[in-house]
Amino acid sequence: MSTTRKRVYGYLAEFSSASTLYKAAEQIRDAGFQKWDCYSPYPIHGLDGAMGLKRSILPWFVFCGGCAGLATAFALAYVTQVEIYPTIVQAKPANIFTVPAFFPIMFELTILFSGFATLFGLLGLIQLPRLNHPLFASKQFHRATDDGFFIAIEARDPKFSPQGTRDLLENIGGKQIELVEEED
Amino acid sequence: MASTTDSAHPKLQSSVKLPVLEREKLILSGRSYHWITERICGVVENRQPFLWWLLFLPSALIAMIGVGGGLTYLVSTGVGVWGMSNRVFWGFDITNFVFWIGIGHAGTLISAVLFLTRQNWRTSINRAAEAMTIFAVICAGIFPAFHVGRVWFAWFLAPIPNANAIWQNFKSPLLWDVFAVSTYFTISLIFWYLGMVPDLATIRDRCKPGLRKWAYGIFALGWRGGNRQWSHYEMAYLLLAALSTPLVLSVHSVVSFDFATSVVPGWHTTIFPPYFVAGAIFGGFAMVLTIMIPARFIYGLQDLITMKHIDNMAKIILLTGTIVGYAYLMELFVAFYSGAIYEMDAFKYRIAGPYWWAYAAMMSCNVLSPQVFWFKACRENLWVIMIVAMCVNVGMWFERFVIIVTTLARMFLPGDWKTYSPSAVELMTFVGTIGLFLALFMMFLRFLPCINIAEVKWTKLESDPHFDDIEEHPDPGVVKIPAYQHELVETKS
Amino acid sequence: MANIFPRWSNFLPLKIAVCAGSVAAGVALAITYYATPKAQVVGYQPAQPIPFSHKIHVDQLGLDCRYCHSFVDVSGHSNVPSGNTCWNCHQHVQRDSPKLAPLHRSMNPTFAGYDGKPIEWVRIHKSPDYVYFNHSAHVNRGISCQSCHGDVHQMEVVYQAESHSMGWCLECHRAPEKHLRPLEEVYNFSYNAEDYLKANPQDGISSAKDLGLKLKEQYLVKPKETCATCHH
Amino acid sequence: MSKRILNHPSIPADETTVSWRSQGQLEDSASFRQWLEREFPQGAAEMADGEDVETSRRSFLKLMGASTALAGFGMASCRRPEAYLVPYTKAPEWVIPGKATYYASSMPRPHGATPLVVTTFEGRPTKVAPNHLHPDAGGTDAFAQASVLDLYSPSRSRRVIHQKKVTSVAELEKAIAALAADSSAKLGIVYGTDVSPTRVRLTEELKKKFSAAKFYQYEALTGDVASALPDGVKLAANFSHADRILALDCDFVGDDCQGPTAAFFDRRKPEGRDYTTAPDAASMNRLYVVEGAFTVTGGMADHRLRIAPSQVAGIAAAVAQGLGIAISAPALSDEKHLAWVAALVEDLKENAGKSLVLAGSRQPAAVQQIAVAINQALGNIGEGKPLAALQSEAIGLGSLAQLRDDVQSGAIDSLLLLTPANPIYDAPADFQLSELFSKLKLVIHHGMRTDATAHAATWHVPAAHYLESWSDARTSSGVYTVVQPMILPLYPDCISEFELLLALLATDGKLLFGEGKDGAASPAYDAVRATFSAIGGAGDEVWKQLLRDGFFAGSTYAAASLTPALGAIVVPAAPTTSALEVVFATDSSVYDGRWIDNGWLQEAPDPITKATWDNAALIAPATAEALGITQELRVPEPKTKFVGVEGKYAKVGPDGEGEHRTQRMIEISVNGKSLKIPVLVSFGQAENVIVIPLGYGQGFDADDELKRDTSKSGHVGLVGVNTGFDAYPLRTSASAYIATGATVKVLDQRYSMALTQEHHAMYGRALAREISTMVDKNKGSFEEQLADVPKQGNDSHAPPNIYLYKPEDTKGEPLINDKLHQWAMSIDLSSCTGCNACLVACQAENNIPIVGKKQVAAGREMHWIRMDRYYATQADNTFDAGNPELVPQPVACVHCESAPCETVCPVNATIHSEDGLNVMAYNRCIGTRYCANNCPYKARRFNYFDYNKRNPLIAKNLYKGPFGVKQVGEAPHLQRNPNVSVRMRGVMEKCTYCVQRLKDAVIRQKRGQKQGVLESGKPSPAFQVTETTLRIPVDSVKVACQDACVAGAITFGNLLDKEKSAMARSKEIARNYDLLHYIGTRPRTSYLARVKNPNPKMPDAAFVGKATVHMV
Repeated sequence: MSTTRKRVYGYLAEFSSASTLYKAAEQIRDAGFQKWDCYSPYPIHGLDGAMGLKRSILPWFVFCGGCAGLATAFALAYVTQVEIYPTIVQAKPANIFTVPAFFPIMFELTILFSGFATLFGLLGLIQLPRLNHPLFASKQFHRATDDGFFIAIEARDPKFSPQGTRDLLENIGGKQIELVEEED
Repeated sequence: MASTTDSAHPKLQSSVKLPVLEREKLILSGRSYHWITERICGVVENRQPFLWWLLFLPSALIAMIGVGGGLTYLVSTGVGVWGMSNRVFWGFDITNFVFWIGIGHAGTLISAVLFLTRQNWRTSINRAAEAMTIFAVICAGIFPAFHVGRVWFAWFLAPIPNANAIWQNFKSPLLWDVFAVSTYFTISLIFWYLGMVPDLATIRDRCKPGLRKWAYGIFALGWRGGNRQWSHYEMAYLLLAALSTPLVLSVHSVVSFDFATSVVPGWHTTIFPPYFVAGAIFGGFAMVLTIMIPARFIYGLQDLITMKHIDNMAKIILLTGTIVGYAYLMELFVAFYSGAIYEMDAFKYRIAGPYWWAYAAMMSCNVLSPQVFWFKACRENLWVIMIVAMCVNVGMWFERFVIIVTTLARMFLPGDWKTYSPSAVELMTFVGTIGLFLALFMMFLRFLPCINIAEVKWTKLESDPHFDDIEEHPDPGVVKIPAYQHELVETKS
Repeated sequence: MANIFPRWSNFLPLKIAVCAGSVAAGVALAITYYATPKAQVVGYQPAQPIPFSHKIHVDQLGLDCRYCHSFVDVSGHSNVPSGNTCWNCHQHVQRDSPKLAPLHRSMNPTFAGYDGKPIEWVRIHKSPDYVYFNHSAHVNRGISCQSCHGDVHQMEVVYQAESHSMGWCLECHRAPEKHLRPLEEVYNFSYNAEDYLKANPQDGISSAKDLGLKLKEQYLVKPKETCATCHH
Repeated sequence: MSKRILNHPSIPADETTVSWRSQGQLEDSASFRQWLEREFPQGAAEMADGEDVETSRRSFLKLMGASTALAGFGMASCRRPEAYLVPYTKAPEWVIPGKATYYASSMPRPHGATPLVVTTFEGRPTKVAPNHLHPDAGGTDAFAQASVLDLYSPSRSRRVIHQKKVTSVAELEKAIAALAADSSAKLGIVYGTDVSPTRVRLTEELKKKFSAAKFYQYEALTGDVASALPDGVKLAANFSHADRILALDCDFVGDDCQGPTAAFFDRRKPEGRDYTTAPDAASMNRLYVVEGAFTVTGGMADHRLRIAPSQVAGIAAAVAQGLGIAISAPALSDEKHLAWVAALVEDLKENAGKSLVLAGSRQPAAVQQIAVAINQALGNIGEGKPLAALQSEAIGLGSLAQLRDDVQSGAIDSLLLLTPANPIYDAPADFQLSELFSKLKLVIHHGMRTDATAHAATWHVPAAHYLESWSDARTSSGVYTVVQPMILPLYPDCISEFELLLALLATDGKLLFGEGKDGAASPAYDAVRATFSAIGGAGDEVWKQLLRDGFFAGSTYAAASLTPALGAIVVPAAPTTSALEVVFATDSSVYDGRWIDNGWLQEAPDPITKATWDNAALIAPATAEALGITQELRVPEPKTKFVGVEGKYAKVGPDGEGEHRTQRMIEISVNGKSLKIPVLVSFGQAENVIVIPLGYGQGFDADDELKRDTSKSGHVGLVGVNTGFDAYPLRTSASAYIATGATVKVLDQRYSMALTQEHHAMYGRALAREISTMVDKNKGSFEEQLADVPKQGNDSHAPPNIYLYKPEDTKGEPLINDKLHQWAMSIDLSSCTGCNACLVACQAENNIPIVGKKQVAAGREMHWIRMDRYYATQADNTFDAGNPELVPQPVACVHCESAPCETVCPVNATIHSEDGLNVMAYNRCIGTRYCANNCPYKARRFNYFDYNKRNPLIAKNLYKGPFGVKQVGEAPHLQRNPNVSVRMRGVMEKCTYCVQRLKDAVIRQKRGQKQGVLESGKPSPAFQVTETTLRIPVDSVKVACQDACVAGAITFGNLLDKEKSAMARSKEIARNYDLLHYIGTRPRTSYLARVKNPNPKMPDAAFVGKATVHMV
């Protein structure tokens, strides 16, 4: 494929169903590929294992976000209400004993910051938004969000070879194997 | 996510044959993935039925007049254009706020709580329910935001460092409310939007190039449906569900604190948080039914939103309605048990005082009407369900009216007693928010996938990667169980 | 299907985020700058009908503040001098200075343009009308004019020296010792705590800070921070 | 606005219009511009310097600087426009910019002047307060408090009118000069019934100059007293000597003043005026009241007999007979009345010389005579006795009947009306005064309003307000008091009474008024000074003393002797449903109609009915039912231990509630006339009696709810138009106060009314607590009842109030920590009558807006004090079940230490101060109204509209938002207290304990430090300031409501003064209790239970003082 001027993204192969995709994924995993992915219109259970993916680290992001929220809320409430400008409100204390009154806000900000951590953590992990992608140039790839099941192996993968990879995909049941090129 | 990694430890496992229940079909008629895509995207892509216009245009008009006009008049002239007085300082405003925020709760409940409890039947209704949450919170937010006397100073509520070196009162339930409702709105929006990204990608991929494709493309963020994305995405969705669940409980609890932390007889009661949450779920499900039943017909989604869904929701309404009824009675009991004359009178006047009709409406709509759902025939009759749902909507509105208005109109000192009645502007604004809600919902149906396409596909039996894998599962009754359970299982068998 | 978005659009979100961040910061700065109440704008220095120099009158001639602002220690309001206060001296001193034409118009019946109307001085320090500030409560308790109005004795043309925001007020109400002076020194614009201590040694007091704390103690100064102190 | 003027039937708009209803018109008028120009830039220059300080200092002074802003509430963040500081050119003496100046003056009243201290800011009078130096000092009632608003009233007359056309003063001067030149003029002059020594002196001079002149006095509702007593003789009660008081239809603490009442109230407190002694029932006086409808006096009564006013004569005669006075009268037939009178007579006999019998001024002369006879028989009259008969100098004045005769006989052909009354409107119908006027060649009306009489007169002369004029007056006991102007007349054409009289006396008839040339004083000044030099002696010293103190010490009327002529008493037949009795009463808001254009008074709720902006026919519940007016008989009576009353479930009554309230209209026919008027059911009123307060219905315009005749719309201003119903046409001179034989037709029509209180019972809650000095069969002796006060009602089982969290800061110090001042208040229900004086005083002090009838009906009135009034009857009241007890209870913010409002405010706009105030920062408030919802006392008020910027009196104006008509002109803003923020819409407000006064006092006290340093002779750092230096003197600051209260019912002070302060002492006595103590708010304002002092021998004694004692 070195004859084309365009850079190669990789191979895209279609599979007939979730179960064929699943089995194909196991084989590609076992073949030791790293830069590849399965595409399906819905999340397929167990495919993570079949692809050899680790558990998402997102919960740690969220945990940190939550802690930040809790700390922010506590600091915001305590510092302003007790340290900076204590006001006398219904004979309530202006010291550490007043903290129970801040619990609702501490809770809410914990959730809010966790939510943002989830959103932005996710976008970071899945590297979205990315509006342009070589796969979108594929004529069949649009079915990945409808009823198509695909596997794409990237040319960046050290194990990638133009012919060997194509054969592998054919062997494990891939149909309509397509070479996807990157756009300029 | 199934336990495929368990195969690493074969010694710890053995097989045992258990009777299995057949997995229930949530999608009828064996519809294909493509059919699902076609059907749901069709709602967005096809010309809208006449009925859509018939609903949308009047709703939008009402929203413009009621909310747009009503609020412009309110802000330019003063809160006095509403019916409140120096006795009853809250009326329709906070009644409507609590009503709408309650409606929102069912959406979160369906999407988050049912997700966590693996109630797969939620998939075909959760998107619409979440949209309902968003729109209900928008409608709700209008009231507390604009009921204040000087809305242009509402930013005083935000903890912004300022030259006056003055801060908010973090002990105020109202400030808690500000935080709770804004958090609720934000989290619900994130949840809703994240859930929609794969479906937006579906629509994007079906669109002809052009503005629409471009717009959906932007909002789909370049979603490709790769499993490396799905993997994180599923985790994010789970986390958001886990965050939303306590959040939804907290929001209505905090709303109830507005009342429960006061000294006002009839408000000052510890039962309020659970009572409000149950009421919110109750009212919310009624609203979901009110909207989904007609939508199901209009767009022919009977195979996706099945009688099973409706039956489940009817049962939830029965359950929560009964909880609410229990709360009403407990409230009365506590008041009369207290021996405090102000408490006793507050409830006496609720039942038989100037607003007895509101109390009667609340009781009959909320406690009595759902009792028909004990009967399967009623749960199967869409007309009955629709009527009960409407009753509950009305009843839950009256519940808030009863709590707020009847209490304030007859407080501690008889010298200040005066009844409240809403002004035309107030009524108009309330009707306007109903219009706004419907218009937004219509817009949602028009432009966004009203059912979670990806999740619905996922509930099909053949979506399981092992569905047609006889080798893997020679016998569907055989499951692998961990070794530490062997003993127990063996002794049993 | 082809890519609908060009390749460069992949970096767009990041760029937008950076831009939005900068714009937001800019807006915040702009709001802070432009929406700050003008009562708090330091440096406001309008031209006055008569170019009255505090520097000449206070610093060179040694007039006491209360010669002109005569009610500052008895009233909440510190008055600007009435026309006859100026006229007392200026009917004799610098009588023919063209700068004093507005005073003649107001006070001198023999002046050609006499109309008897008061001089309209341009107001510099203005607290909002919901703020109640009482001068006498401060100057009689050891807070100098200088603390709020700055070095007026050095000003050829008066300008606003301090922000007069609520936060600024609170700073002093929370720590009045930084500004407290012996009562005798309230109107003394060249007051310096160290010099004062040299001239009037106090037991166990060596620094300006200690003097402030001692005065706070002696004068029982406990400034309030609640709303009704200034808003009623 | 112009709409109203176009509706005027006969007179074209603009310059020829006779009244100024609109400020728009006013602002454009040349005279107003002239006034502005004169008063603002030049006023200061016109100041006289030196000699005549008294006159010059009161010239209207330019406001200096804008810190004492007239303008409303602004937004902080607006860009600053260039502002100017405008100093005086020549500083006026005594005026310190930013500080209030106080002058002693007085307000002339028909029953004797009210001594006042007037607060002025840079020359603007803003507030009146009682002159406590004065021997007749008491408080100031609502009328006196509201009088300052009349000065700035937008509907005030300000131009001379001739033949219904506005004309110049020069024209008037010509007319006066012509009159003055003719010494044989057949001139009649009608005065008011107040006594002014200068007026008497000028009258003598007029008599000399005008040989044919005749003099009269007339006010509409001053009663028949004058005809019963010798010419110029007045009765003045001295309540400090009165142990037993019998009021025969006499509202002596209300509108029917019989002498200074402060001493009466002192003796309603068992612990003495300032709570200095142990509670002693014997020190209390005892009040018996015989009356038809509840008055504030009746509410105070220990024993109240409800009876038709026409029947009072019978009771009076029976009392007289019981005391051995020979009098022929029909015997009482009612057993209960007999028993009541018998026990009363015994009590009076036992207290001979220490008792007092007062006859209401509306009672016929015969009853007045009986009262005098009884007082004489008991030895109550004389020096050191409860009653004094005094000879005033105002003698030889004719009555209205004589005026009629003189006009008809041609004895006079010109009339000068100087009376504050409005005779065309308020004279009895049979005088046919407008016809009489047409017989005169000249009628000059002098008044502050272009009322009906102004329209009927040839000339209308705009009168100067009493705060703008020099005069003098006598108080009820005859103390000479001065009336001095605070300000030149706001409008240059306004002329005072004496200036007119002096013009007539002047040889050239020259009318001199206002500020003369070169700041010369008004001729009235010289006239008053001349009068005074005859009374107090010549010389500047006494004169200055008079001006400073406001009165001349030691000057009283001479004693007079009385010989009552007792004829046979004829008691009319008792009224029945077919021949009802109509009683024409003064009104608590408009008196006889003269205050109809005063917004504060119009909006102040009637102390009894709680109606605002309107009058109504008051009818007892049973009578109303018998007449078929209401189907539902509502009784304010606890039916069970727990639940009240009116309706067990506190339902909306048959007339509706709030903005939906409408009253049934009836048509009353009496004296051949009829009147359509709405009905208010009035508890405790005698059966078959209709009471109609007078003074309303003076003019209507197109916005009138009942679409009444608009021809008189010019007779009233924007405040008074469309208010109430005019019952004056029903009166004849023979039945001026009580008419019998009336019939009622119930109409199928309803009229909306605005009541501030619509539920009248306590519903089983011990709110306004009451005990009795008599032994109660359940609660025991007086002492036991006292001890039981804090445990009445729900408080009998209130749990102890324990902090869960202590109000402490991080160092464990208490948060409410001011060691100098801790403010608190107590309100003594034992002397509170519910008269509204505090309410209006508060309105004047704190810039509280009026909101108009519609808003009041909707429950949006802004008064910081809500005057609650509760009725309570005993289920077992066998004497008279229809005669409930009445207990008033003023409720304002009680400044809870544990205030529920504070915690709920999200923006910290309401918090607690270190000195114990619940403070409200208006400029921080965003208006969530949560605080007000959480206030158990409902003491907070929300600005639903921009009441200060949009005129609430124009129909629907508030609802027009930015398109609405702006608030009335400049003038009303001049009344504002510069130390109190004017609130904008959307913010909450409430009682502040007059924090501006507290701050002023505290800051003033701080100046003592400098004094201390100077005295010590040490350098200031060596001077130790102590708490005594900085703490204000005990009880030296008075809040506005406290200051106004004649009854001394409100005490305010510093808790840290401990027993030195009357307030702190009052908190220690047994009958002190916290309102709603049960909910643990720990209020700083506490209440003292009302003590009733019944006579155990009276048949109704067991039912007195029982309003709350049986509540558990």
